[in-house]
Amino acid sequence: MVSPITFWIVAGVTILAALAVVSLKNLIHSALWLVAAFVGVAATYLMLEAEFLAAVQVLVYAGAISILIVFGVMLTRRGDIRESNLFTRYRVSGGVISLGLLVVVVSSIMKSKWIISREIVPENNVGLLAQNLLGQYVIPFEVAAILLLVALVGAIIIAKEVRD
Amino acid sequence: MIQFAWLIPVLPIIAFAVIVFLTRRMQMVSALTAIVAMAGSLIIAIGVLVQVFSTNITIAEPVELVVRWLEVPGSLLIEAGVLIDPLSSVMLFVVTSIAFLIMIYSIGYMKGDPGFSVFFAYLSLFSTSMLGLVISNNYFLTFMFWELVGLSSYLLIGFYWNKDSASDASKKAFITNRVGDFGFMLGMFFLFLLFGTFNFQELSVAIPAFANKTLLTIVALLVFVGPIAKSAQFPLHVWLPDAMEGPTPVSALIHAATMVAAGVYLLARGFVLFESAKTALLIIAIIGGFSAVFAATIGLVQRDIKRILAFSTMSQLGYMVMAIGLGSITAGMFHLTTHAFFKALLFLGAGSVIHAVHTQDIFEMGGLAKKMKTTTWTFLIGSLSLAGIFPLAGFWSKDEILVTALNAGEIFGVPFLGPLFLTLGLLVAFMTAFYMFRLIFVAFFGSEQAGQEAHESPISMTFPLVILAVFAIFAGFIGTPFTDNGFAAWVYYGHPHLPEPNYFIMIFSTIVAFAGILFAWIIYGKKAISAEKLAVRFSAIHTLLYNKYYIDEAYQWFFDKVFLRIADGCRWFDRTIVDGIADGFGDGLREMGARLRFIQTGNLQNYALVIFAAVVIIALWLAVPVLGGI
Amino acid sequence: MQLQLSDFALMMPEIATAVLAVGILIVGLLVPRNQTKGIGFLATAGFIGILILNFTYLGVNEKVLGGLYLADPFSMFFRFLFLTAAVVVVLASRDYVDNLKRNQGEFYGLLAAATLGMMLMAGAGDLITLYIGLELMTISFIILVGFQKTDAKSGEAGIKYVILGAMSSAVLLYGLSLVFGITQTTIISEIAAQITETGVTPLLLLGMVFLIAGFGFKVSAVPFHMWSPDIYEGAPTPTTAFLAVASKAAGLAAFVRVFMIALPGVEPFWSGIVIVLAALTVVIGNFIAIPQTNIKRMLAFSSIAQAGYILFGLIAFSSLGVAALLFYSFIYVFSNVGAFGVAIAVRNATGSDEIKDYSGLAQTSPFLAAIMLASLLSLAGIPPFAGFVGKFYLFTAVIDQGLIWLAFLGIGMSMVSVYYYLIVVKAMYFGKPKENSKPITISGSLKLALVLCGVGVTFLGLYSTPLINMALDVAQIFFPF
Amino acid sequence: MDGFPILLSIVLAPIIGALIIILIPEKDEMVIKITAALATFVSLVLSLYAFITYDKSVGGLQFLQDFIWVERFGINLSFGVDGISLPLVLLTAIVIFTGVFASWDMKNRSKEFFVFLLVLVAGVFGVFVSRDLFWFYLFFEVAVIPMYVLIGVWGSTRKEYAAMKLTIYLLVGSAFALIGIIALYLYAKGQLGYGTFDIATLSTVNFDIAFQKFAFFLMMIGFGFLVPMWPLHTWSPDGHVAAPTAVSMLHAGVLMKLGGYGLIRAGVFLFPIGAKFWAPLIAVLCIVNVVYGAMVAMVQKDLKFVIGYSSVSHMGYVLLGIASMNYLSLDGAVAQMFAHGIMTALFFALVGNVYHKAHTREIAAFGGLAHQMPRVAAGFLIGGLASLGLPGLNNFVAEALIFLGSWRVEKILFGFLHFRVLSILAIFGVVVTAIYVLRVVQKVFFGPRNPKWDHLTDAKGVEMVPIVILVGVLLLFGIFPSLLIDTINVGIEPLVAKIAAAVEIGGIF
Amino acid sequence: MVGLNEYLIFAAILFCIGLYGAVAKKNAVAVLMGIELMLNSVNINLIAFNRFLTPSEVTGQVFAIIVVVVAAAEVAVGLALILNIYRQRLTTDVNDLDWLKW
Repeated sequence: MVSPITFWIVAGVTILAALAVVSLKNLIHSALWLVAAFVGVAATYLMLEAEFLAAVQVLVYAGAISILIVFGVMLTRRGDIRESNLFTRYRVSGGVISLGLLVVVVSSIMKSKWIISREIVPENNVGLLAQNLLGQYVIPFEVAAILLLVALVGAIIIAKEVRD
Repeated sequence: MIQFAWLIPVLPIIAFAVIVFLTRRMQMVSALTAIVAMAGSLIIAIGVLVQVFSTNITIAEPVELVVRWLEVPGSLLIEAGVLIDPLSSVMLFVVTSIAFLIMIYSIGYMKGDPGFSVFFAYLSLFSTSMLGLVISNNYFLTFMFWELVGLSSYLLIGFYWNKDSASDASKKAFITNRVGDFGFMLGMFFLFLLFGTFNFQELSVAIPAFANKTLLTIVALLVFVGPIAKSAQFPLHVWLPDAMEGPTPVSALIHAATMVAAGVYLLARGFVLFESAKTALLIIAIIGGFSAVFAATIGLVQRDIKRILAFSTMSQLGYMVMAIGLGSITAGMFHLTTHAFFKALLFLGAGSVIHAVHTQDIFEMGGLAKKMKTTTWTFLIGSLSLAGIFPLAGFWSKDEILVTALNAGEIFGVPFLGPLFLTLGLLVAFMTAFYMFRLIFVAFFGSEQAGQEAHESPISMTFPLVILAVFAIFAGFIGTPFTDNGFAAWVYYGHPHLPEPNYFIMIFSTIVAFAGILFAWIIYGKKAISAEKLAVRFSAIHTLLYNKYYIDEAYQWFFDKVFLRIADGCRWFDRTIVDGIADGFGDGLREMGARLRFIQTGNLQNYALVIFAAVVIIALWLAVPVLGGI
Repeated sequence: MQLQLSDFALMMPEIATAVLAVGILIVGLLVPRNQTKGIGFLATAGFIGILILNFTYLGVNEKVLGGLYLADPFSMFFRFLFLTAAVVVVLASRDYVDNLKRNQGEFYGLLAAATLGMMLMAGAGDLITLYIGLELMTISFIILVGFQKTDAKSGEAGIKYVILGAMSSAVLLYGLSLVFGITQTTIISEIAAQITETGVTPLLLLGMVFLIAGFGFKVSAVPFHMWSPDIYEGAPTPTTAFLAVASKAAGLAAFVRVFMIALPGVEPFWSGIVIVLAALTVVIGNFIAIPQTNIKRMLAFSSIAQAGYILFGLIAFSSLGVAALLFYSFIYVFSNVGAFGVAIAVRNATGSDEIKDYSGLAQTSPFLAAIMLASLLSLAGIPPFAGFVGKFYLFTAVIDQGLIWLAFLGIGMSMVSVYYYLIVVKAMYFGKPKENSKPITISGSLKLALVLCGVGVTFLGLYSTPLINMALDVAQIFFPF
Repeated sequence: MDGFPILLSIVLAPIIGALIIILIPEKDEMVIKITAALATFVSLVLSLYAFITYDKSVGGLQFLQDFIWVERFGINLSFGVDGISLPLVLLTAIVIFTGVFASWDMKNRSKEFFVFLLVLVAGVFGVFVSRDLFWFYLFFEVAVIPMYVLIGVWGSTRKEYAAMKLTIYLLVGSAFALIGIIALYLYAKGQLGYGTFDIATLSTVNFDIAFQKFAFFLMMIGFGFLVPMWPLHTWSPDGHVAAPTAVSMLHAGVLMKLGGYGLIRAGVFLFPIGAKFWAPLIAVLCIVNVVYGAMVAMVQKDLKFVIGYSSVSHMGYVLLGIASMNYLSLDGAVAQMFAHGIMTALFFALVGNVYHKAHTREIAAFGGLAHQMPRVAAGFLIGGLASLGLPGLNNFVAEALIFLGSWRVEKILFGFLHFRVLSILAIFGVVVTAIYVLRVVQKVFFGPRNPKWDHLTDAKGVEMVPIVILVGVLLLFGIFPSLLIDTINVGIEPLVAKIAAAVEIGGIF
Repeated sequence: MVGLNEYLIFAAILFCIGLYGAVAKKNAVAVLMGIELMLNSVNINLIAFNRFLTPSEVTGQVFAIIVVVVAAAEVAVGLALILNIYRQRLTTDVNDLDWLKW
């Protein structure tokens, strides 16, 4: 099990990174901090002994998604990049509602009691995952493939420039 | 013949249908159809009359012929039935005979009118209604025909409907009668409620046994509202003078001889009810007496020949009503019979005059006696009969009413009533004689008017005059105090009261009548006293009388200023309040929609906020009872 | 646990649809641009074939992979619904697709993919399958909504849908994760048993609230409905039609499945919330529809209101209620596609979606006006059209639960809805056609779709027996006693 | 004709007619009209046949037909008529048949017109012949929407407003009835163990008092909208005025009767105790209808508004008959529905004729019209006389029965208001009716010839068909009322037995 | 000792921060970033539950993988749409997207 200090450091950094994402005015900075937050999440997965997920996280999110986002930022750049990520008029009301939600969720969590399993994580975690994905959960897995295909086709259709 | 009695009202309606659907374009055929049908009814009526008097049919033991007309099991049975007794058979004879004569008269009078055929159709319709009213054996059927005579009257008064005055008058007549029918209907319903039947015979058994006299009085008075309107008694008399807008034969038949007498007939027919409620009877007598005087005073100053006769009719009807109110259907019905003949005669005479001079104002006539001999003589006979001059028909019947009036004190147990009603009667007799002879002196014997080309009417018009004059002279002999087994022995309530000759009244009433004639002669014949000066001298009274006590104006005011305003208020309320609330509700909903649409701001973050706010709110809502607060 | 050959047999409709979707995408790439007519026929034929295939599953009640996937009457009924909707929408979109310059194959392929997603939602036996089905459907729809690239409204609708859709799926997902955590299973039928064991905890209720929000978003229940008017208005009309009927029905299928099977234990908690949501939905939807001038936007608000009515069936929490819900969802396909189909035709002819441009339609194109009339009356719940019978069953179900006030509210709001539907009728029948306006010509397949819808709403209105019997049978699986 | 589905054919004939008309090209107007006339003629003949061959000695529901429909809900498509519905079926058939002829001059979009008209009438027929409450309700609503289109397209005078108002009012009313029907169904299901909408079966269920009060209230409001009961009535004058001739005829002549019929069938018959509880309220409101309706009619300026408000007034009598709840009054109520239907159809046919030619209905604009249109005048006069309850015409019998029935009620409302006072006011309504009817007749038809209207031609040829038939019916049943009343008696008898058996409870007041 | 609740709270905080970003930022790309944070927090939830409650199974992880796939797809489509709208209106400000309203 992970020591509390590690957890708090990882969690603290991740939260700070996330806060930076939403508070900075420069979209590029936000995007970079987002990568940091994703890495923090990957670290959390590691603490939870989900190594494969951590790898996926880094690869897909920190890699692919971040690149996509930067890509998007580049494409949509207009005006001053330093003023590219401003707040809307929901700055306060959005905050209140987010905080309210947080209070509700956290207070519910605090009232929960869990029967923590004493079992340990099996050695062949990744193998088990593979078996599950291609066995019991083959339907979602296959559908996910179709979903990606659809998303791909869709992204192409929509993003492709119309030349008439 | 009695088994064919039902044909009496049916024949005219067949004539009506034939004229309306087939012969409308053939005027003479239409007239003949109507007259032949009427003649058939007359013959049957005579046959019935003869049979009734030759066999032992009395009012207490009549003959009834019925068929089922409308039935609601266990609740209601209304029969279409005929009731033949001396009362109805006499009335049938009177109606059929006068209707027959008036139809003949109308051939001449209506000649050339575009509505000739329709006129005869209407007359036939009227005859059916009137005869049905007379012959029916229950209140319900009577009521139906009662309304139908109202309809015929409406149609005939409004015969010249392109004249506004005529259509106004017809409407007024119908509506006034409707008010009366309203009361009649209530009374009739009460009878049904109390006794479960409309049948005259069954009621005549049941009513005397009924204990609650107060209730009976109310019922009787309600029923009496019908006759008040139909027989033009105060205060529902306003329609009758206006009804003179109709063609003169109509005035003669409907508004003098028969229909207006229906009220009196109903009082006689339903007498058991009134007899059982003495208070009601007294009120009837008072209204009758009052109307008699009231109408007579108005008649004194009118200028229109038909209006004078109309007020005279009203006055005489008051006489009859008073007689019945004083407990004598014999007197009432007797006067009804004689009055029918001589008043029809007078109206037809008036019609003959109008036909000749084309005016109705008696002061525009004059010297007609020389040009229209038959008319003058018959008119004179009628007037004398009406004035009650011995030995004409009117004398005997009026005499019987006065005798009844004298005995009024005994009936009600109030001694002074006798002299009171007698005085009323004599006063009316005086005024009657006065205004009739005022008419005669002015119209027939006055100075000739320049440029008037009056000449005698055709034979079809004078023939009925002569026949009616004969009746006006001799009809009274069936009921003189010296006649055995006469009218009083046939038409009576309870036991026959054969009248004793009362010479005091005979003489006194004759004196009063002659006084009236003399007075009229002094003013209008000899012109010893100037009528104009009198009118100026008593201008207030004269104006009041000439304007019929302003009762029409009062009603008109009530209708225009109260009734229509209420109606207008209702309309306003309906459109503004009732509809306004409904429309306002609809508008409110629409308005709400128009405002609510702005929650859809188009901003997606706003939408997202709403979603999450809702989540928080729902969670808090659940948290309150479940978590005991967060 | 492995997939058996027999499991394939049980999932043939889904597999066929997946094949159809991918196949159309491929064919679309291969076929030259000017010979794309065949793709429409292929899609139609494919959907009809699968529809027929689906009928062979009548009465089948089997589990696949130990309950991860269910081939039961409920999923069969919804497949029937989705495929019917797909067939009529494909037919109705003919005129729209013909006007597209490119990507015609992709349109049909995405339609098929969305259908596949819906089928998975209806048939899902576990939360993961349910979620992936939902996302497949959502993403397909996002693309379909933003399909009209040259139309700024379509693009805007696409962005709104993708962002709000992702947020709602995040909410749903959070709820699913909580439910999974509390019960340690994703299999829907096992969740209920777990809940009876552990009892109701605050976190479970919170999860339930998140699920309500997530599903409420899909069925567009107030206040999670905000997206739908904008998206309905902006999206190409055939997409809107499919979105309104099928996506809503799929959300409903998942909603019913999860709440009836997994969460009956917390029914006392969610029923109150759903009652309030349903009431709000009916009221708000109908009210805001009144002032609308754009027919698609009006129909969007009307379809929000319809969702409220459908939720009545869930509230009733009885086999009658579920049957009524199923019945209403089904006839709603015909009512709505009929209305949207006419909107497609009018849009193609006049380029406008404004109600005032329907003026005189009854004189220029009496057929279109008649179909519109029947569809709108069915939506309003006026006999002899099917909407009436549907509402009748729904109200019966809620009154049976003693919720008479809710029935009153529902009927009262139906009257409000009559008002705004009649505004369209007024334009079509009372209005004068514009000068020299010609009868609108429509393709044979759109005509066929409209005839199907017209016949559907009329026939099911007069003779609802087969469908309601089927729905009652399906409802048995929730209330077997 | 044993086994021939008479009632089904009565309902289907107009629908088939409508379907045929859809197939006829719009330009063949004459063919369309003849088809419509034939379709309604079939219904008329069958209705007459049913009316004549109905076995009064057996009574009850006859010409039964049953088709199982939604078995699991207990919905059956079942037809049958008894003494209450049979006259109303006949009424509908007469009014629509004459209505088709009254719209013979329809030129504008006549194809659609007749399609909607026939659908409308099929709905009305369906209501009267249904024995199943579900179909009863369904048919009723079928009748509403065609009305909207018919008024909105072919109407006049604020037609769009009136059409919308009418539709919404009728639907709101029916909403109450629908809730009532569903509640009734569920209650009965609880008692019987199975669901059914069959009225006869439902009438055997013992509804407890609280439920009866509740359910009858719903029915009262629901059908009260249709009748229309004050203050739910404002749709009807507006609707009458705006509607084209045939629709006015059908609307005032038949559609309003659905309310009275429903109140009797689904109200009094099923919930006698509830009816007793609410009857005083109905009684008070119906008097408002009668007197207030007549008063408002008095000051109207538009001919059709007069008739519209007169309908409000006259339907008050129907309500009075129902509120009085005895044999005579209920008999009268049904008879009045029939009589008023015929009478008001006649009125609207005539007004339509005048309006079509003169293009105005303003009373003040007319005068002396009988010169130019004597037949119309005669017809109008007869209608007016029927309206004011003249003996010899059908309405008199009906009104008399209602009055006689209500007169018998010995109830005291509010602790001081005797029921008979209401009867007296109702009877007084007849006087007011006479006033406004005769005023209108006089103002429009009597008086000197007005050369302005010399171009108007009298009714002739096809136009005479409605006038002759309707006047004939008024006279026939007016002179021989037992032809009608005997049939109604048979229908009312079980109803009265039911009322008599119901527990006596205090009324609302 | 770090328990399950700590992980859950951590995830909840992350979720709310993501939410705040999604509702309070003008730039559509930033909004997408916020959504990604929300989805990530769900994954933490799933994996934490998996780890603490049923360590011998991998259901939670399977779920998380699916979520990752979906997130990727959503971002791809979302960015394509943003690109499209940028071409038309030259803006990525979500507040400007209000042609469809009322």
